[in-house]
Amino acid sequence: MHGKIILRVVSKFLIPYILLFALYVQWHGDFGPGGGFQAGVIFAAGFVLYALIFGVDTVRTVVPPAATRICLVVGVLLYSGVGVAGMLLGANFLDYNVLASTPTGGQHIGILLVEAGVGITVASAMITIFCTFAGRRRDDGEDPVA
Amino acid sequence: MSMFAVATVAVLVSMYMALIRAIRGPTVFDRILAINAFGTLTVILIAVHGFLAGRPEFLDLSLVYALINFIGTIAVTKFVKYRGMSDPDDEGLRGDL
Amino acid sequence: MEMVLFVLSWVSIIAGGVFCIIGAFGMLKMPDVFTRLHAASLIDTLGIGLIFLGLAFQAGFTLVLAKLAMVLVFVFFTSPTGTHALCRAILSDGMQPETIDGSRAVLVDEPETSPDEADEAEEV
Amino acid sequence: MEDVIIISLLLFMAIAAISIARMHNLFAVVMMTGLFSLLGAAAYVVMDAVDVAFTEAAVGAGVSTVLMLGTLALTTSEEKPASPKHARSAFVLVVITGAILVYGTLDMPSYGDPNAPMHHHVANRYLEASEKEIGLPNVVTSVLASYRGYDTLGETFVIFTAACGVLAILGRSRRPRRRDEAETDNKPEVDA
Repeated sequence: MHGKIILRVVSKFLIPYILLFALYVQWHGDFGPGGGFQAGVIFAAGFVLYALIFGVDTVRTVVPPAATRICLVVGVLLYSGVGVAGMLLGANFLDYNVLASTPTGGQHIGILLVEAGVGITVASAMITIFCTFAGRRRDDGEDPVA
Repeated sequence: MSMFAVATVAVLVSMYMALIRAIRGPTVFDRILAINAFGTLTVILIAVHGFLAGRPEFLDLSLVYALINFIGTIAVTKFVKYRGMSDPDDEGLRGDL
Repeated sequence: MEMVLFVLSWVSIIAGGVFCIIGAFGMLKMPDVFTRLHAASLIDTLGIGLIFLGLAFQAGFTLVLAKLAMVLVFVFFTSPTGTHALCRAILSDGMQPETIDGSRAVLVDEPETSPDEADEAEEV
Repeated sequence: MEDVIIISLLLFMAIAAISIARMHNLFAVVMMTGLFSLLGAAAYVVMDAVDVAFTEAAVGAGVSTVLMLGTLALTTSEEKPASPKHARSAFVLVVITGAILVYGTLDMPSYGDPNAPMHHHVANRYLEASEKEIGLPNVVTSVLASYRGYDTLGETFVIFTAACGVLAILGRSRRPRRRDEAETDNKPEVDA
Protein backbone atom coordinates (compact mmCIF):
# COMPACT_ATOMS: atom_id res chain seq x y z
CA MET A 1 0.00 0.00 0.00
CA HIS A 2 3.00 2.31 0.23
CA GLY A 3 3.21 5.18 -2.24
CA LYS A 4 -0.40 5.39 -3.29
CA ILE A 5 -1.38 6.65 0.13
CA ILE A 6 -0.78 10.36 -0.54
CA LEU A 7 -3.21 10.78 -3.39
CA ARG A 8 -5.83 8.66 -1.67
CA VAL A 9 -5.71 10.59 1.57
CA VAL A 10 -5.68 14.00 -0.09
CA SER A 11 -8.51 13.20 -2.46
CA LYS A 12 -10.62 11.63 0.29
CA PHE A 13 -10.08 14.77 2.28
CA LEU A 14 -10.95 17.07 -0.64
CA ILE A 15 -13.92 15.38 -2.31
CA PRO A 16 -16.53 16.29 0.36
CA TYR A 17 -15.50 19.92 0.12
CA ILE A 18 -15.69 19.84 -3.67
CA LEU A 19 -19.25 18.54 -3.48
CA LEU A 20 -20.10 21.12 -0.81
CA PHE A 21 -18.67 23.86 -2.99
CA ALA A 22 -20.80 22.60 -5.88
CA LEU A 23 -23.91 22.90 -3.72
CA TYR A 24 -22.83 26.42 -2.70
CA VAL A 25 -22.49 27.39 -6.36
CA GLN A 26 -25.89 25.83 -7.07
CA TRP A 27 -27.87 27.65 -4.39
CA HIS A 28 -25.84 30.85 -4.34
CA GLY A 29 -26.31 31.39 -8.08
CA ASP A 30 -29.14 33.84 -7.39
CA PHE A 31 -26.80 36.22 -5.61
CA GLY A 32 -23.35 35.71 -7.08
CA PRO A 33 -21.73 34.06 -10.06
CA GLY A 34 -22.82 30.48 -10.64
CA GLY A 35 -25.94 28.47 -11.22
CA GLY A 36 -27.13 25.04 -12.13
CA PHE A 37 -24.85 24.44 -15.07
CA GLN A 38 -21.59 25.30 -13.31
CA ALA A 39 -22.66 23.52 -10.13
CA GLY A 40 -23.49 20.35 -12.05
CA VAL A 41 -20.08 20.33 -13.69
CA ILE A 42 -18.24 20.89 -10.40
CA PHE A 43 -20.32 18.17 -8.72
CA ALA A 44 -19.42 15.79 -11.53
CA ALA A 45 -15.77 16.86 -11.25
CA GLY A 46 -15.76 15.50 -7.69
CA PHE A 47 -16.85 12.10 -8.96
CA VAL A 48 -14.36 12.28 -11.82
CA LEU A 49 -11.56 12.83 -9.30
CA TYR A 50 -12.82 9.87 -7.31
CA ALA A 51 -12.90 7.73 -10.45
CA LEU A 52 -9.40 8.76 -11.44
CA ILE A 53 -7.92 7.69 -8.14
CA PHE A 54 -10.08 4.77 -7.02
CA GLY A 55 -11.14 3.44 -10.43
CA VAL A 56 -14.34 3.72 -12.44
CA ASP A 57 -15.72 0.49 -11.02
CA THR A 58 -15.62 1.92 -7.49
CA VAL A 59 -17.57 4.97 -8.63
CA ARG A 60 -20.06 2.66 -10.27
CA THR A 61 -20.73 1.03 -6.91
CA VAL A 62 -21.25 4.46 -5.32
CA VAL A 63 -23.39 5.78 -8.18
CA PRO A 64 -24.88 2.83 -10.05
CA PRO A 65 -25.54 3.27 -13.78
CA ALA A 66 -29.27 3.16 -13.22
CA ALA A 67 -29.08 6.03 -10.72
CA THR A 68 -27.38 8.44 -13.14
CA ARG A 69 -29.77 7.50 -15.91
CA ILE A 70 -32.78 8.14 -13.69
CA CYS A 71 -31.31 11.45 -12.47
CA LEU A 72 -30.70 12.46 -16.08
CA VAL A 73 -34.41 12.15 -16.78
CA VAL A 74 -35.50 13.57 -13.43
CA GLY A 75 -33.62 16.83 -14.05
CA VAL A 76 -35.21 17.42 -17.45
CA LEU A 77 -38.64 16.46 -16.13
CA LEU A 78 -38.24 18.80 -13.15
CA TYR A 79 -37.52 21.72 -15.49
CA SER A 80 -40.41 20.92 -17.82
CA GLY A 81 -42.63 20.11 -14.84
CA VAL A 82 -42.19 23.62 -13.47
CA GLY A 83 -43.30 24.93 -16.85
CA VAL A 84 -46.33 22.65 -16.95
CA ALA A 85 -47.21 23.56 -13.36
CA GLY A 86 -47.40 27.18 -14.45
CA MET A 87 -49.73 26.15 -17.28
CA LEU A 88 -51.96 24.17 -14.92
CA LEU A 89 -52.25 27.21 -12.65
CA GLY A 90 -53.53 29.25 -15.56
CA ALA A 91 -50.48 31.06 -16.90
CA ASN A 92 -48.14 30.50 -19.86
CA PHE A 93 -45.59 27.71 -20.09
CA LEU A 94 -42.58 28.57 -17.86
CA ASP A 95 -44.33 31.56 -16.31
CA TYR A 96 -43.34 31.40 -12.65
CA ASN A 97 -45.44 34.31 -11.36
CA VAL A 98 -48.35 32.08 -10.43
CA LEU A 99 -46.35 29.52 -8.44
CA ALA A 100 -46.68 31.46 -5.18
CA SER A 101 -48.96 34.13 -3.75
CA THR A 102 -46.74 37.02 -4.90
CA PRO A 103 -45.15 37.24 -8.37
CA THR A 104 -41.59 37.67 -7.00
CA GLY A 105 -42.10 34.77 -4.60
CA GLY A 106 -43.25 32.63 -7.51
CA GLN A 107 -40.27 33.70 -9.57
CA HIS A 108 -37.97 32.78 -6.71
CA ILE A 109 -39.41 29.27 -6.37
CA GLY A 110 -39.49 28.78 -10.13
CA ILE A 111 -35.87 29.81 -10.65
CA LEU A 112 -34.69 27.66 -7.74
CA LEU A 113 -36.45 24.57 -9.11
CA VAL A 114 -35.36 25.21 -12.67
CA GLU A 115 -31.73 25.64 -11.63
CA ALA A 116 -31.98 22.45 -9.60
CA GLY A 117 -33.25 20.64 -12.71
CA VAL A 118 -30.37 21.96 -14.80
CA GLY A 119 -27.85 21.02 -12.11
CA ILE A 120 -29.16 17.46 -11.75
CA THR A 121 -29.18 16.90 -15.50
CA VAL A 122 -25.71 18.32 -16.09
CA ALA A 123 -24.14 16.45 -13.17
CA SER A 124 -25.61 13.09 -14.13
CA ALA A 125 -24.86 13.65 -17.83
CA MET A 126 -21.20 14.41 -17.10
CA ILE A 127 -20.83 11.41 -14.78
CA THR A 128 -22.53 9.16 -17.34
CA ILE A 129 -20.38 10.36 -20.21
CA PHE A 130 -17.15 10.11 -18.23
CA CYS A 131 -17.86 6.64 -16.91
CA THR A 132 -18.93 5.41 -20.34
CA PHE A 133 -15.70 6.67 -21.92
CA ALA A 134 -13.33 5.70 -19.14
CA GLY A 135 -14.97 2.38 -18.34
CA ARG A 136 -14.33 1.13 -21.82
CA ARG A 137 -11.17 -0.51 -22.98
CA ARG A 138 -9.36 0.18 -26.19
CA ASP A 139 -10.64 -2.18 -28.87
CA ASP A 140 -7.56 -2.64 -31.03
CA GLY A 141 -4.79 -2.91 -28.46
CA GLU A 142 -4.20 -5.68 -26.01
CA ASP A 143 -5.38 -5.42 -22.49
CA PRO A 144 -2.46 -3.76 -20.70
CA VAL A 145 -1.21 -6.20 -18.06
CA ALA A 146 -3.97 -8.60 -17.17
CA MET B 1 1.33 52.35 -9.77
CA SER B 2 -0.42 50.31 -7.18
CA MET B 3 0.90 47.11 -5.66
CA PHE B 4 -1.74 45.13 -7.52
CA ALA B 5 -0.47 46.42 -10.84
CA VAL B 6 3.05 45.32 -9.93
CA ALA B 7 1.79 41.86 -9.03
CA THR B 8 -0.21 41.68 -12.29
CA VAL B 9 2.86 42.49 -14.36
CA ALA B 10 4.93 39.90 -12.49
CA VAL B 11 2.25 37.25 -13.04
CA LEU B 12 1.90 38.09 -16.73
CA VAL B 13 5.66 37.82 -17.27
CA SER B 14 5.70 34.46 -15.46
CA MET B 15 2.72 33.30 -17.54
CA TYR B 16 4.64 34.08 -20.70
CA MET B 17 7.61 31.98 -19.59
CA ALA B 18 5.36 29.09 -18.54
CA LEU B 19 3.60 29.24 -21.92
CA ILE B 20 6.90 29.02 -23.75
CA ARG B 21 7.86 25.97 -21.71
CA ALA B 22 4.46 24.38 -22.43
CA ILE B 23 4.94 24.89 -26.16
CA ARG B 24 8.59 23.87 -26.28
CA GLY B 25 8.17 20.58 -24.44
CA PRO B 26 10.35 18.58 -25.02
CA THR B 27 8.82 15.71 -23.03
CA VAL B 28 5.15 15.41 -22.23
CA PHE B 29 5.94 15.88 -18.54
CA ASP B 30 7.38 19.33 -19.20
CA ARG B 31 4.07 20.32 -20.73
CA ILE B 32 2.05 18.99 -17.81
CA LEU B 33 4.34 20.80 -15.43
CA ALA B 34 4.12 24.07 -17.34
CA ILE B 35 0.35 23.89 -17.66
CA ASN B 36 -0.01 23.16 -13.96
CA ALA B 37 2.11 26.21 -13.13
CA PHE B 38 0.13 28.23 -15.68
CA GLY B 39 -3.10 27.30 -13.90
CA THR B 40 -1.71 28.47 -10.58
CA LEU B 41 -0.64 31.74 -12.19
CA THR B 42 -4.15 32.18 -13.57
CA VAL B 43 -5.55 31.72 -10.07
CA ILE B 44 -3.25 34.50 -8.85
CA LEU B 45 -4.13 36.71 -11.82
CA ILE B 46 -7.87 36.44 -11.15
CA ALA B 47 -7.46 37.20 -7.45
CA VAL B 48 -5.18 40.17 -8.11
CA HIS B 49 -7.46 41.48 -10.87
CA GLY B 50 -10.38 41.40 -8.45
CA PHE B 51 -8.49 43.71 -6.10
CA LEU B 52 -7.22 45.84 -8.97
CA ALA B 53 -10.76 46.43 -10.23
CA GLY B 54 -11.98 47.08 -6.68
CA ARG B 55 -14.38 44.14 -6.56
CA PRO B 56 -12.69 41.25 -4.80
CA GLU B 57 -15.91 39.24 -4.32
CA PHE B 58 -15.32 36.99 -7.28
CA LEU B 59 -12.75 34.79 -5.60
CA ASP B 60 -15.09 31.79 -6.08
CA LEU B 61 -13.65 31.66 -9.56
CA SER B 62 -10.13 31.26 -8.23
CA LEU B 63 -11.33 28.27 -6.25
CA VAL B 64 -12.88 26.70 -9.35
CA TYR B 65 -9.65 27.26 -11.26
CA ALA B 66 -7.56 25.66 -8.54
CA LEU B 67 -9.93 22.69 -8.44
CA ILE B 68 -9.99 22.24 -12.20
CA ASN B 69 -6.24 22.56 -12.35
CA PHE B 70 -5.77 19.77 -9.82
CA ILE B 71 -8.21 17.41 -11.50
CA GLY B 72 -6.68 18.13 -14.89
CA THR B 73 -3.17 17.39 -13.63
CA ILE B 74 -4.25 14.12 -12.05
CA ALA B 75 -6.17 13.07 -15.17
CA VAL B 76 -3.32 13.87 -17.53
CA THR B 77 -0.76 12.15 -15.30
CA LYS B 78 -2.88 9.05 -15.03
CA PHE B 79 -3.43 9.04 -18.78
CA VAL B 80 0.28 9.34 -19.54
CA LYS B 81 1.19 6.63 -17.08
CA TYR B 82 -1.41 4.05 -18.04
CA ARG B 83 -2.64 5.08 -21.50
CA GLY B 84 -6.19 5.00 -20.22
CA MET B 85 -8.36 5.76 -17.29
CA SER B 86 -10.18 2.53 -16.78
CA ASP B 87 -7.86 0.55 -14.54
CA PRO B 88 -9.00 0.23 -10.97
CA ASP B 89 -6.14 -0.05 -8.53
CA ASP B 90 -7.54 -2.38 -5.94
CA GLU B 91 -5.10 -5.11 -6.70
CA GLY B 92 -1.38 -4.77 -7.10
CA LEU B 93 0.07 -1.38 -7.90
CA ARG B 94 -1.70 -0.71 -11.16
CA GLY B 95 -3.52 2.59 -11.19
CA ASP B 96 -1.19 3.93 -8.56
CA LEU B 97 -0.03 7.43 -9.23
CA MET C 1 -1.80 50.42 11.88
CA GLU C 2 -2.97 51.25 8.39
CA MET C 3 0.58 52.12 7.46
CA VAL C 4 1.95 48.86 8.87
CA LEU C 5 -0.58 46.81 6.92
CA PHE C 6 0.16 48.78 3.79
CA VAL C 7 3.91 48.19 4.06
CA LEU C 8 3.39 44.52 4.91
CA SER C 9 1.20 43.93 1.88
CA TRP C 10 3.63 45.77 -0.39
CA VAL C 11 6.50 43.64 0.87
CA SER C 12 4.52 40.37 0.57
CA ILE C 13 3.23 41.11 -2.90
CA ILE C 14 6.60 42.19 -4.24
CA ALA C 15 8.26 39.12 -2.72
CA GLY C 16 5.52 36.86 -4.12
CA GLY C 17 5.87 38.41 -7.57
CA VAL C 18 9.62 37.95 -7.47
CA PHE C 19 9.20 34.29 -6.50
CA CYS C 20 6.72 33.80 -9.37
CA ILE C 21 9.20 35.21 -11.85
CA ILE C 22 12.10 33.19 -10.40
CA GLY C 23 10.01 30.01 -10.57
CA ALA C 24 8.90 30.63 -14.14
CA PHE C 25 12.41 31.58 -15.21
CA GLY C 26 13.78 28.41 -13.64
CA MET C 27 11.09 26.40 -15.40
CA LEU C 28 12.24 27.90 -18.68
CA LYS C 29 16.00 27.57 -18.20
CA MET C 30 16.65 24.51 -16.02
CA PRO C 31 18.26 21.54 -17.80
CA ASP C 32 15.98 18.57 -17.02
CA VAL C 33 12.46 17.74 -15.89
CA PHE C 34 13.26 17.22 -12.21
CA THR C 35 14.95 20.58 -11.79
CA ARG C 36 12.12 22.25 -13.67
CA LEU C 37 9.66 20.54 -11.33
CA HIS C 38 11.61 22.00 -8.44
CA ALA C 39 11.49 25.50 -9.94
CA ALA C 40 7.78 25.26 -10.74
CA SER C 41 6.94 24.29 -7.17
CA LEU C 42 8.21 27.73 -6.15
CA ILE C 43 5.18 29.31 -7.87
CA ASP C 44 2.74 26.93 -6.20
CA THR C 45 4.07 27.55 -2.71
CA LEU C 46 5.89 30.82 -2.09
CA GLY C 47 4.53 32.67 -5.12
CA ILE C 48 0.83 32.18 -4.51
CA GLY C 49 1.29 32.11 -0.73
CA LEU C 50 3.01 35.47 -0.45
CA ILE C 51 0.78 37.21 -3.00
CA PHE C 52 -2.37 35.96 -1.27
CA LEU C 53 -0.91 37.01 2.09
CA GLY C 54 -0.43 40.49 0.70
CA LEU C 55 -4.00 40.53 -0.64
CA ALA C 56 -5.26 39.31 2.73
CA PHE C 57 -3.63 42.30 4.45
CA GLN C 58 -5.62 44.53 2.07
CA ALA C 59 -8.89 42.64 2.45
CA GLY C 60 -9.41 43.10 6.19
CA PHE C 61 -11.74 40.85 8.18
CA THR C 62 -14.38 40.18 5.52
CA LEU C 63 -15.74 37.27 3.51
CA VAL C 64 -12.98 37.98 1.01
CA LEU C 65 -10.40 37.01 3.61
CA ALA C 66 -12.18 33.70 4.19
CA LYS C 67 -12.25 33.00 0.46
CA LEU C 68 -8.57 33.84 0.10
CA ALA C 69 -7.79 31.46 2.94
CA MET C 70 -9.90 28.74 1.30
CA VAL C 71 -8.10 29.05 -2.04
CA LEU C 72 -4.75 29.04 -0.25
CA VAL C 73 -5.59 25.94 1.78
CA PHE C 74 -6.83 24.19 -1.36
CA VAL C 75 -3.66 25.00 -3.30
CA PHE C 76 -1.56 24.11 -0.23
CA PHE C 77 -2.93 20.57 -0.36
CA THR C 78 -3.41 19.96 -4.07
CA SER C 79 -0.24 21.41 -5.53
CA PRO C 80 2.27 19.16 -3.72
CA THR C 81 -0.02 16.21 -4.38
CA GLY C 82 -0.10 16.95 -8.09
CA THR C 83 3.67 17.39 -8.17
CA HIS C 84 4.09 14.11 -6.30
CA ALA C 85 1.87 12.25 -8.79
CA LEU C 86 3.69 13.82 -11.71
CA CYS C 87 7.09 12.96 -10.27
CA ARG C 88 6.14 9.32 -9.76
CA ALA C 89 4.86 9.20 -13.34
CA ILE C 90 8.18 10.60 -14.59
CA LEU C 91 10.19 8.09 -12.53
CA SER C 92 8.09 5.16 -13.69
CA ASP C 93 8.64 6.33 -17.25
CA GLY C 94 12.31 5.54 -16.73
CA MET C 95 13.78 9.03 -16.58
CA GLN C 96 16.49 9.54 -13.99
CA PRO C 97 17.65 12.75 -12.36
CA GLU C 98 21.11 13.84 -13.43
CA THR C 99 23.64 13.55 -10.65
CA ILE C 100 27.05 15.14 -10.39
CA ASP C 101 29.07 11.91 -10.28
CA GLY C 102 26.84 10.17 -12.80
CA SER C 103 25.44 7.67 -10.31
CA ARG C 104 21.79 6.70 -10.55
CA ALA C 105 19.36 7.90 -7.97
CA VAL C 106 18.16 5.18 -5.59
CA LEU C 107 14.39 4.84 -5.58
CA VAL C 108 13.16 3.16 -2.48
CA ASP C 109 9.65 2.01 -3.17
CA GLU C 110 9.19 2.26 -6.90
CA PRO C 111 7.52 -0.91 -8.24
CA GLU C 112 9.18 -2.85 -11.01
CA THR C 113 7.75 -1.85 -14.35
CA SER C 114 6.85 -4.78 -16.52
CA PRO C 115 8.38 -4.80 -20.03
CA ASP C 116 5.18 -4.17 -22.01
CA GLU C 117 4.29 -1.30 -19.76
CA ALA C 118 7.65 0.30 -20.50
CA ASP C 119 7.02 -0.17 -24.21
CA GLU C 120 3.74 1.63 -23.98
CA ALA C 121 5.25 4.48 -22.06
CA GLU C 122 7.73 5.12 -24.82
CA GLU C 123 5.00 5.79 -27.34
CA VAL C 124 3.91 8.92 -25.55
CA MET D 1 -4.03 48.36 -16.65
CA GLU D 2 -7.08 46.39 -17.79
CA ASP D 3 -5.99 46.94 -21.37
CA VAL D 4 -2.53 45.57 -20.62
CA ILE D 5 -4.06 42.41 -19.11
CA ILE D 6 -6.52 41.91 -21.96
CA ILE D 7 -3.92 42.45 -24.66
CA SER D 8 -1.43 40.09 -23.02
CA LEU D 9 -4.10 37.42 -22.54
CA LEU D 10 -5.18 37.70 -26.18
CA LEU D 11 -1.53 37.53 -27.24
CA PHE D 12 -1.01 34.37 -25.17
CA MET D 13 -4.17 32.91 -26.72
CA ALA D 14 -2.82 33.60 -30.20
CA ILE D 15 0.53 31.99 -29.34
CA ALA D 16 -1.22 28.95 -27.87
CA ALA D 17 -3.52 28.63 -30.92
CA ILE D 18 -0.64 28.79 -33.39
CA SER D 19 1.31 26.21 -31.44
CA ILE D 20 -1.75 23.93 -31.34
CA ALA D 21 -1.98 24.11 -35.12
CA ARG D 22 1.68 23.11 -35.47
CA MET D 23 1.58 20.14 -33.09
CA HIS D 24 1.18 16.53 -34.20
CA ASN D 25 0.86 14.77 -30.87
CA LEU D 26 -2.86 14.89 -30.13
CA PHE D 27 -2.21 14.45 -26.43
CA ALA D 28 -0.21 17.67 -26.35
CA VAL D 29 -2.96 19.31 -28.40
CA VAL D 30 -5.57 18.36 -25.77
CA MET D 31 -3.43 19.87 -23.03
CA MET D 32 -2.83 23.07 -24.97
CA THR D 33 -6.56 23.32 -25.66
CA GLY D 34 -7.14 23.19 -21.92
CA LEU D 35 -4.63 25.99 -21.49
CA PHE D 36 -6.37 27.98 -24.22
CA SER D 37 -9.71 27.63 -22.39
CA LEU D 38 -8.06 28.72 -19.16
CA LEU D 39 -6.79 31.86 -20.90
CA GLY D 40 -10.20 32.51 -22.43
CA ALA D 41 -11.84 32.21 -19.03
CA ALA D 42 -9.32 34.65 -17.56
CA ALA D 43 -10.12 37.10 -20.34
CA TYR D 44 -13.85 36.79 -19.55
CA VAL D 45 -13.12 37.63 -15.92
CA VAL D 46 -11.25 40.75 -16.95
CA MET D 47 -14.22 41.73 -19.16
CA ASP D 48 -16.54 41.29 -16.13
CA ALA D 49 -18.46 38.34 -17.59
CA VAL D 50 -18.06 36.32 -14.40
CA ASP D 51 -20.79 33.74 -15.05
CA VAL D 52 -19.42 32.96 -18.51
CA ALA D 53 -15.92 32.68 -17.08
CA PHE D 54 -17.22 30.25 -14.49
CA THR D 55 -18.72 28.02 -17.18
CA GLU D 56 -15.70 28.27 -19.43
CA ALA D 57 -13.34 27.31 -16.62
CA ALA D 58 -15.42 24.40 -15.39
CA VAL D 59 -16.48 23.01 -18.77
CA GLY D 60 -13.85 24.15 -21.25
CA ALA D 61 -10.72 23.72 -19.17
CA GLY D 62 -11.87 20.96 -16.84
CA VAL D 63 -14.40 18.42 -17.93
CA SER D 64 -13.87 18.66 -21.68
CA THR D 65 -10.13 18.07 -21.24
CA VAL D 66 -10.86 14.96 -19.20
CA LEU D 67 -13.43 13.75 -21.74
CA MET D 68 -11.05 14.32 -24.64
CA LEU D 69 -8.40 12.33 -22.80
CA GLY D 70 -10.97 9.56 -22.42
CA THR D 71 -11.51 9.68 -26.18
CA LEU D 72 -7.78 9.53 -26.85
CA ALA D 73 -7.53 6.51 -24.57
CA LEU D 74 -10.01 4.75 -26.88
CA THR D 75 -8.44 5.84 -30.17
CA THR D 76 -4.94 7.02 -31.00
CA SER D 77 -2.88 9.93 -29.77
CA GLU D 78 -0.84 10.61 -32.91
CA GLU D 79 -2.13 12.67 -35.80
CA LYS D 80 -1.96 11.07 -39.24
CA PRO D 81 0.53 12.97 -41.43
CA ALA D 82 -1.25 15.28 -43.84
CA SER D 83 -0.38 14.96 -47.51
CA PRO D 84 1.74 17.95 -48.57
CA LYS D 85 0.11 17.93 -52.02
CA HIS D 86 -2.70 20.32 -51.18
CA ALA D 87 -0.82 22.42 -48.65
CA ARG D 88 -0.54 25.52 -50.82
CA SER D 89 -4.15 25.57 -52.06
CA ALA D 90 -5.38 24.91 -48.53
CA PHE D 91 -3.36 27.86 -47.27
CA VAL D 92 -4.83 30.15 -49.94
CA LEU D 93 -8.35 28.98 -49.03
CA VAL D 94 -7.75 29.62 -45.33
CA VAL D 95 -6.35 33.09 -45.99
CA ILE D 96 -9.35 34.01 -48.15
CA THR D 97 -11.83 32.72 -45.56
CA GLY D 98 -9.98 34.60 -42.84
CA ALA D 99 -10.01 37.80 -44.89
CA ILE D 100 -13.77 37.50 -45.41
CA LEU D 101 -14.32 36.96 -41.68
CA VAL D 102 -12.15 39.97 -40.78
CA TYR D 103 -14.07 42.04 -43.36
CA GLY D 104 -17.28 40.95 -41.66
CA THR D 105 -16.08 42.19 -38.27
CA LEU D 106 -15.54 45.69 -39.69
CA ASP D 107 -19.29 46.30 -39.46
CA MET D 108 -19.45 45.28 -35.83
CA PRO D 109 -19.47 47.91 -33.10
CA SER D 110 -16.09 48.41 -31.47
CA TYR D 111 -15.21 46.83 -28.13
CA GLY D 112 -17.08 48.46 -25.26
CA ASP D 113 -19.03 50.86 -27.49
CA PRO D 114 -21.98 52.21 -25.46
CA ASN D 115 -23.97 52.89 -28.65
CA ALA D 116 -23.89 49.27 -29.80
CA PRO D 117 -27.34 47.90 -30.73
CA MET D 118 -26.93 45.24 -28.05
CA HIS D 119 -27.20 47.88 -25.35
CA HIS D 120 -30.38 49.41 -26.76
CA HIS D 121 -32.54 46.40 -27.55
CA VAL D 122 -33.86 44.48 -24.54
CA ALA D 123 -30.88 44.67 -22.20
CA ASN D 124 -31.97 47.93 -20.62
CA ARG D 125 -35.42 46.62 -19.89
CA TYR D 126 -34.00 43.54 -18.20
CA LEU D 127 -31.60 45.62 -16.14
CA GLU D 128 -34.31 48.04 -15.03
CA ALA D 129 -37.18 45.65 -14.44
CA SER D 130 -35.36 42.60 -13.10
CA GLU D 131 -35.10 43.94 -9.58
CA LYS D 132 -38.84 44.39 -9.11
CA GLU D 133 -40.14 41.67 -11.43
CA ILE D 134 -37.83 38.84 -10.38
CA GLY D 135 -36.26 40.14 -7.20
CA LEU D 136 -32.81 38.56 -7.62
CA PRO D 137 -29.56 40.47 -7.28
CA ASN D 138 -27.85 38.51 -10.08
CA VAL D 139 -29.45 39.67 -13.33
CA VAL D 140 -27.65 36.96 -15.29
CA THR D 141 -29.53 34.29 -13.37
CA SER D 142 -32.87 36.03 -13.80
CA VAL D 143 -32.34 36.40 -17.55
CA LEU D 144 -31.11 32.84 -17.90
CA ALA D 145 -33.74 31.09 -15.84
CA SER D 146 -36.77 33.34 -16.18
CA TYR D 147 -36.77 35.78 -19.10
CA ARG D 148 -35.01 33.30 -21.36
CA GLY D 149 -36.38 30.17 -19.73
CA TYR D 150 -37.19 28.54 -23.05
CA ASP D 151 -33.57 28.78 -24.22
CA THR D 152 -32.26 27.23 -21.04
CA LEU D 153 -34.83 24.45 -21.32
CA GLY D 154 -33.50 23.81 -24.81
CA GLU D 155 -29.92 23.71 -23.53
CA THR D 156 -30.88 21.22 -20.85
CA PHE D 157 -32.43 19.03 -23.51
CA VAL D 158 -29.26 19.31 -25.59
CA ILE D 159 -27.18 17.98 -22.68
CA PHE D 160 -29.73 15.26 -22.07
CA THR D 161 -29.58 14.28 -25.74
CA ALA D 162 -25.77 14.27 -25.69
CA ALA D 163 -25.73 11.87 -22.76
CA CYS D 164 -28.34 9.69 -24.48
CA GLY D 165 -26.24 9.66 -27.66
CA VAL D 166 -23.11 8.61 -25.79
CA LEU D 167 -25.05 5.87 -24.06
CA ALA D 168 -26.54 4.66 -27.32
CA ILE D 169 -23.13 4.45 -29.01
CA LEU D 170 -20.81 3.37 -26.21
CA GLY D 171 -23.13 2.31 -23.44
CA ARG D 172 -22.93 -1.39 -24.02
CA SER D 173 -19.63 -3.20 -24.53
CA ARG D 174 -19.48 -5.07 -27.78
CA ARG D 175 -17.57 -7.82 -26.08
CA PRO D 176 -17.45 -8.65 -22.41
CA ARG D 177 -14.36 -7.57 -20.52
CA ARG D 178 -11.67 -10.15 -20.27
CA ARG D 179 -10.88 -9.61 -16.66
CA ASP D 180 -14.32 -10.26 -15.31
CA GLU D 181 -15.68 -12.54 -17.94
CA ALA D 182 -16.92 -14.96 -15.33
CA GLU D 183 -18.90 -12.24 -13.62
CA THR D 184 -20.38 -10.78 -16.75
CA ASP D 185 -21.83 -14.11 -17.72
CA ASN D 186 -24.13 -13.86 -14.77
CA LYS D 187 -24.97 -10.18 -15.14
CA PRO D 188 -26.16 -9.08 -18.56
CA GLU D 189 -25.72 -5.35 -17.75
CA VAL D 190 -22.03 -4.53 -18.17
CA ASP D 191 -20.99 -0.93 -17.79
CA ALA D 192 -22.08 2.68 -17.90
